[in-house]
Amino acid sequence: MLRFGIRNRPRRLSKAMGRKEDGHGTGPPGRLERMTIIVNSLVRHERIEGSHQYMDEARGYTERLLQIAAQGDKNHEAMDVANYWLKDKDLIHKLFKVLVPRYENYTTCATRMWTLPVEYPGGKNKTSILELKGNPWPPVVPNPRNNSKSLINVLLHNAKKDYRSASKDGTPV
Amino acid sequence: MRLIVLPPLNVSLIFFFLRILTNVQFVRGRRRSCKAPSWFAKRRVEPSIYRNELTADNAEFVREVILDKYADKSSPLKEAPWPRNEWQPKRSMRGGLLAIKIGTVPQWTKDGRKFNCTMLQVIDNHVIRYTPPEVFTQSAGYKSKWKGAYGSLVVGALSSDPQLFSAQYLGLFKEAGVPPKRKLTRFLISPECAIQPGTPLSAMHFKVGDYVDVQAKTIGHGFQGVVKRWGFKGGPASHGPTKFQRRPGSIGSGRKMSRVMPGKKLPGHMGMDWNTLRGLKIWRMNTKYNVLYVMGGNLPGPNHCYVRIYDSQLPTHVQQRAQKPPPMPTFYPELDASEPIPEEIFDDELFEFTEPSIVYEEGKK
Amino acid sequence: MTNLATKCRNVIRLLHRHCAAINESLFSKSNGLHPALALDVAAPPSFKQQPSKPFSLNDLFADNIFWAAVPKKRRSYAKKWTRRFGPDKIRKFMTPRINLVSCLECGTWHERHSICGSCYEKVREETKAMQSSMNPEEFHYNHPRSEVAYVFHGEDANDHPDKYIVEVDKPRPDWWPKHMLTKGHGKYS
Amino acid sequence: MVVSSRSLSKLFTSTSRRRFCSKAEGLSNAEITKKRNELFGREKARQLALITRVEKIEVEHVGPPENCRLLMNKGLSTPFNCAMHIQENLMSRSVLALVNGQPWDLHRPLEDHCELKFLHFKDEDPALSNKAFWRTGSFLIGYTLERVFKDQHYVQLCSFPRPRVETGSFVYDAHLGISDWTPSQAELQCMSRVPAKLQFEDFKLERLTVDASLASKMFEDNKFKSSQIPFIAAKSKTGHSVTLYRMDDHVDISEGPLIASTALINRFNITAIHDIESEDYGSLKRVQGLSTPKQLPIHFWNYGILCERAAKLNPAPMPAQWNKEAMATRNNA
Amino acid sequence: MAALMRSRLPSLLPSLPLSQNFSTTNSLQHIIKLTRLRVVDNSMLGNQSVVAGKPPRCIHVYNKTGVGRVGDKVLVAIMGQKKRAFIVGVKQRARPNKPRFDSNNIVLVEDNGAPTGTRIRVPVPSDMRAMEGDVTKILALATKFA
Amino acid sequence: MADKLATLGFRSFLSHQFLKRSVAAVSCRYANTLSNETVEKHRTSTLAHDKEQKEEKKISAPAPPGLKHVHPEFLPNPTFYRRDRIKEKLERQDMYRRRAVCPIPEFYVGSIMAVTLADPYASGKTNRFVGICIQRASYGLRANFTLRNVVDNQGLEIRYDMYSPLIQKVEVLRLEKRLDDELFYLRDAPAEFSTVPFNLEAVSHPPGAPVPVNTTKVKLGPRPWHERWERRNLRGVQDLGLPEKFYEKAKKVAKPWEEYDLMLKYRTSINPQETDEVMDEVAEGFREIERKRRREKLEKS
Repeated sequence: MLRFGIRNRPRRLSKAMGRKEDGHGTGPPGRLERMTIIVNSLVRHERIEGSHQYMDEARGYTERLLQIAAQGDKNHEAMDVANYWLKDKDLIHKLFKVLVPRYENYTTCATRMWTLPVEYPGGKNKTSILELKGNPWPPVVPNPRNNSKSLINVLLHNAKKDYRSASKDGTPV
Repeated sequence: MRLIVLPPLNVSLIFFFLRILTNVQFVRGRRRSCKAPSWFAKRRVEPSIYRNELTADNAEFVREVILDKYADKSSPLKEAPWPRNEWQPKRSMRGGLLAIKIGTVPQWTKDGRKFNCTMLQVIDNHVIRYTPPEVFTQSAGYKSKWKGAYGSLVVGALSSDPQLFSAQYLGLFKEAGVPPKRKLTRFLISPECAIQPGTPLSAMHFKVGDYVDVQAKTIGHGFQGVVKRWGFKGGPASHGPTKFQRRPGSIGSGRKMSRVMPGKKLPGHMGMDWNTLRGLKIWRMNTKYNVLYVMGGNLPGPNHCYVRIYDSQLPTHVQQRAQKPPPMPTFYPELDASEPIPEEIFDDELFEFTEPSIVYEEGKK
Repeated sequence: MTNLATKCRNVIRLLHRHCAAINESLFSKSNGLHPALALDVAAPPSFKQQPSKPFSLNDLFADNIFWAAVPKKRRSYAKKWTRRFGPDKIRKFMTPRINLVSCLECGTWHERHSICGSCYEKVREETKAMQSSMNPEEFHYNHPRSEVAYVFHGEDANDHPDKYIVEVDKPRPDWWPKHMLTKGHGKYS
Repeated sequence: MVVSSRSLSKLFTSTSRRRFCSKAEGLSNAEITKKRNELFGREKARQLALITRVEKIEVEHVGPPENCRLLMNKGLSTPFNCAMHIQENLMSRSVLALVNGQPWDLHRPLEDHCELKFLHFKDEDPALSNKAFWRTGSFLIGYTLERVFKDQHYVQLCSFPRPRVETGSFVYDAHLGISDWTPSQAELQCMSRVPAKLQFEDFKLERLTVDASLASKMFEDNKFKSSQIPFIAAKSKTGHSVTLYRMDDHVDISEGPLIASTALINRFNITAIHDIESEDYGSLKRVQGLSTPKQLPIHFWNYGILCERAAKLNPAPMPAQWNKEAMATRNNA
Repeated sequence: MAALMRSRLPSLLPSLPLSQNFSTTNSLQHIIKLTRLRVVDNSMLGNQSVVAGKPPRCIHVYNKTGVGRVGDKVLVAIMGQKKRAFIVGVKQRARPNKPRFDSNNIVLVEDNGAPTGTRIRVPVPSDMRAMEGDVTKILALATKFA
Repeated sequence: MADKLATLGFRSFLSHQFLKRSVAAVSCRYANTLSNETVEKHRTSTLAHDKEQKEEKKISAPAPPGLKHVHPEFLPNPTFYRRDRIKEKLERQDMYRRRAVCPIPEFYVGSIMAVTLADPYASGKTNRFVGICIQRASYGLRANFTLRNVVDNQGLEIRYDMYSPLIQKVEVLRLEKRLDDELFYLRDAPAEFSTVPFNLEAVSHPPGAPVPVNTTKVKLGPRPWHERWERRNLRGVQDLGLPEKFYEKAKKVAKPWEEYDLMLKYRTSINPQETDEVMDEVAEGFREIERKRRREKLEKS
């Protein structure tokens, strides 16, 4: 079960990431080939940037790859899928020995996506960051702000205290 | 004691009379408007602007206040419940329900005939507002062809979180005291079928064996040519028809006409248009999940689309209804239900799966 | 048929008059330099590729210019600009961007749902620096088969048991959130 | 000692109440506001004229977008001017400034070399900004009361307690000069429209320290304030100065920092008017209000929840005549 | 008769592959003009067409749509003459509980509606028994009902 | 799931990214339509006056792992716009009721079966047909299976609705599997591969024993065929003996990559957790049927 919102239909991604001369196929097989390139680089670098469509599609494939790999490297199907999806064979060891134990008892999904800002003047397609959780890199948002002391949160917090105490001793709100 | 906060709010109550989903008004040819009329209350606000400001437990507290305010409110209004008038055959026109189409399923009759049933689930319907005919005739959206005979009953479905809606839209639900609804629709009703705002409606509004009309927006196919949109034959595929395979061909005759008649079938936007199927029989009903099994697998609209259901206006069914009056003006569980309501109610001609297989007697041909 | 013939004659006469002018302008006064000084690079690129064969009529007919639908009259600037930036197109340029927010750390503006670009720039550099501190042979071709721990200057390696240690010879940046350093750090990592 | 001072103040107030009412019969709030505004303007021009030679001071700016050093004019340039040199964003969103760690009005001239920091509502700990915003809320209730009522009602503002955001509302106690009147929802709604419109005008909140004599001259027709001024002056640093704030043409006494301009305000509601009984000043009206800044958008529904709470009587202490003991306790509180 | 029937389905290819008889597709899934049919009664004409390897072809369907279903009457060109016949089995995908045959079967009928043959050699759909009209005449010949 | 994410202050900054996509993107063709998640949210929302009560699932024991292959039609149709929890639950209730009255034994494609159907025109009002099952298709109450036989040298197929009330009895004469999921190539095969005698004796399959796999390899007749069988990589067919160009064209048309398209598989199948839930419920349903049948037997005796 994928624990993040996936689209109902796959994206066609017909715009070839690379041209036929560079050896990238076209059409559905070419699309899948491009996906393997992205999944491969994500497993190696654990944080990659690219156009939003490709990142989002590759995210689904990475999550499913991790779920299948969780069956262990003895399982023939898991090894076959990993062999297809990870062109660099040293990453297969990393997948089974590093990533699978890392996400063993995760309740959330194993990847996270951030949207990158639009460079001026805009018009280029949206880019985003796709990263595997638990990577050693510095966090994308170093110190997230805790807004519990902002004016409206303080007001609501005190309103809650009043509300709870009022409803506790039976006075109708 | 709820503070009306923004001055424009009560102004909106008076002028933006009600958010009305006008049912189909067929101007010549097929015409639809995807844009809501200007006098609709502005519905949505961008939730993320506000949600990011609140901390987790404050958001939790706000949800708690919403539930306390709206959860199982007995009677929101101080004045007594409205009187239940008698059903007048041929004159009374009742309100209807706003349901969701959840799928089609095959069923069989007792004599082995197979047919498709569409399942419509009625989720969380409330009456939002009743407007008597004299006031309704002055309001926006009134059509003179109704000759002032009908009042308007606004029914809402799917209560949701008020933080998603604008102040104007929330103002519409103040009178009924119900949580804001994701979807509103209006039914033309005769004055004696008026229902008090805030009354919950359920599938028991109809009875098994009744005939209903069902309205929904058809699946949109975008800009389509005449072959798909109107079923034209188009041109021959071979023998050298230069660029004439799917074209409409001639669109008008010469001298006397020398123009294109209005309503001429041409390529254009196809689908996403209100469509009505009339006289569908209700074969079966599940009262626990408020699901109606309606005859026919060809209801307009995709799965999970909104569907408006109201008593069938075909003359035969209007007469039939005269003999078997439906619950007037709707079904009140605490008053009308004599014994506990069974979970599944079947039509007597429908084959119940608990019965043994059908066996044809020797005698019958 | 006759007016077609006259039309062809006018076109041919027109072309003759012009091609003389075209040839003359290209060679003698190209962008104000004496032809000798007209460097190859200065010549318009489109001219450079065409082989210098003499102009002949059948080129004209070769790409059947007469059968293609071509504009009859020249479009005025007014019409062209109205189409491109006219009243119906103004919406595209003039709608104000209301979903912009200024970053609380560095004050640069970005869209509400995206992260702050300049803050992330620091993170990107730091990540690249950390990656380069690992020996590229291993990183790109023979990835270690265990978790990798990047130990910065002034940190000792043994609080990362059974991890592949990579020495980074510079202190950990100060903006690196503290709560991430302790054991079993938070789930924001 | 304590007993006697209270009896003294009761004597003082009972007599004064009768005397002031008669004298104030003829005057109306509008004229008094105009008079105070002129006096304030003249005093401000006078103080400006005192500065003949412009000296330079160094201002060390700390915080986003970058730390920098600015050369500004002593006594003339304000933190807002510094923001104008740094970033437009700072100008629009800053509420207060921190000058050497002390809260400082954004439009108050700098006196000496200092380290400058700008505060806004989304800081890590915006307590100072919240307090200033709440104090401005009370100040604006005073502004509203003096404008909203018909002329025959002579409103005399008394005082507002220290701003406490936890109570959920800011307060101004005043004598409205209307006998038995409990405002309906619609009336409160109309009263709220006056301050709510302020968000569209960019009125600066100017701060001015004036001599006690001028202050008492300004507030001579307000019996409460004129009785408080000597104590306020005594408490001040120089012993005889009173800090005033002007917004548009409304002038009022307040010592704490207020926010930079009214453009920062988003929603403003006068939520309730309660009758309160103060021993020194007799029966008054406690006017309560609620407001949220533009930088912190809040949905209309959640604002409604806060409004309902703000309508309850604010538990702030009743306004009391100052005397030595009260001032002592105030200082160390 | 059975000996003539080679072990597999009736061979639809004539002995000498003339161009107009050579067919590359299987017989169509439903019956329209020029569909090749198979005579399933023991009428002489039917047997001759099988021996000659010339399958009868439908040249007209007596219904509004021009697509023949079970129970429709068709005009068939068989052995150089025109004969009427009833369809008793179709390759088209059938409704549930209705049989679908591997070949389009017909039973030849005389002009007055009487069947030419005396027995139908293959099973016939049982819901044909509910049909009215002169189809009922040929049902008498049927031995097996699927 | 989106709400859960939206609670944390910092995470609410994140939630915006998920919120948009977690509500599955309903394309504009379906105006006026709700996504599956929104409908589920409203059904269980505490604001609704007819809030769906959460009945506790009384699952006494987990389902046997292979049940999914025995009763494939209980799994819902995986296409996203067909999915609806309530519709599937009500449909399954009907299926249990029907199976309580007319039990349908375990069978696979390739088993020899006999079906007795109520037929108003046949003598004795029933019509029994014996044949080999060549296809088992569709979901829920629409599930059907096709039996094929050759009678008097005439190939014959009948598609039965599994849950049609006209079916009196379904017997499995030979419980076995074949190497392929569908046996349509029998149409192009000689008749003896599809011929099943009507008076075949039923061979009862020992319960619990693995289902035998009939590994006969059918020798197809000459072309023209119904389909290009060389493109279907059938296992139960002998070498087709076609010229090389057929196989090259087949290779060109084949889609070997789809086997590794993980998301395509995810979207066209029901994910494991949900399959287990449904199968547990099915196992519970069958146990219920057993109990009811035993109770009836006790009453009768």
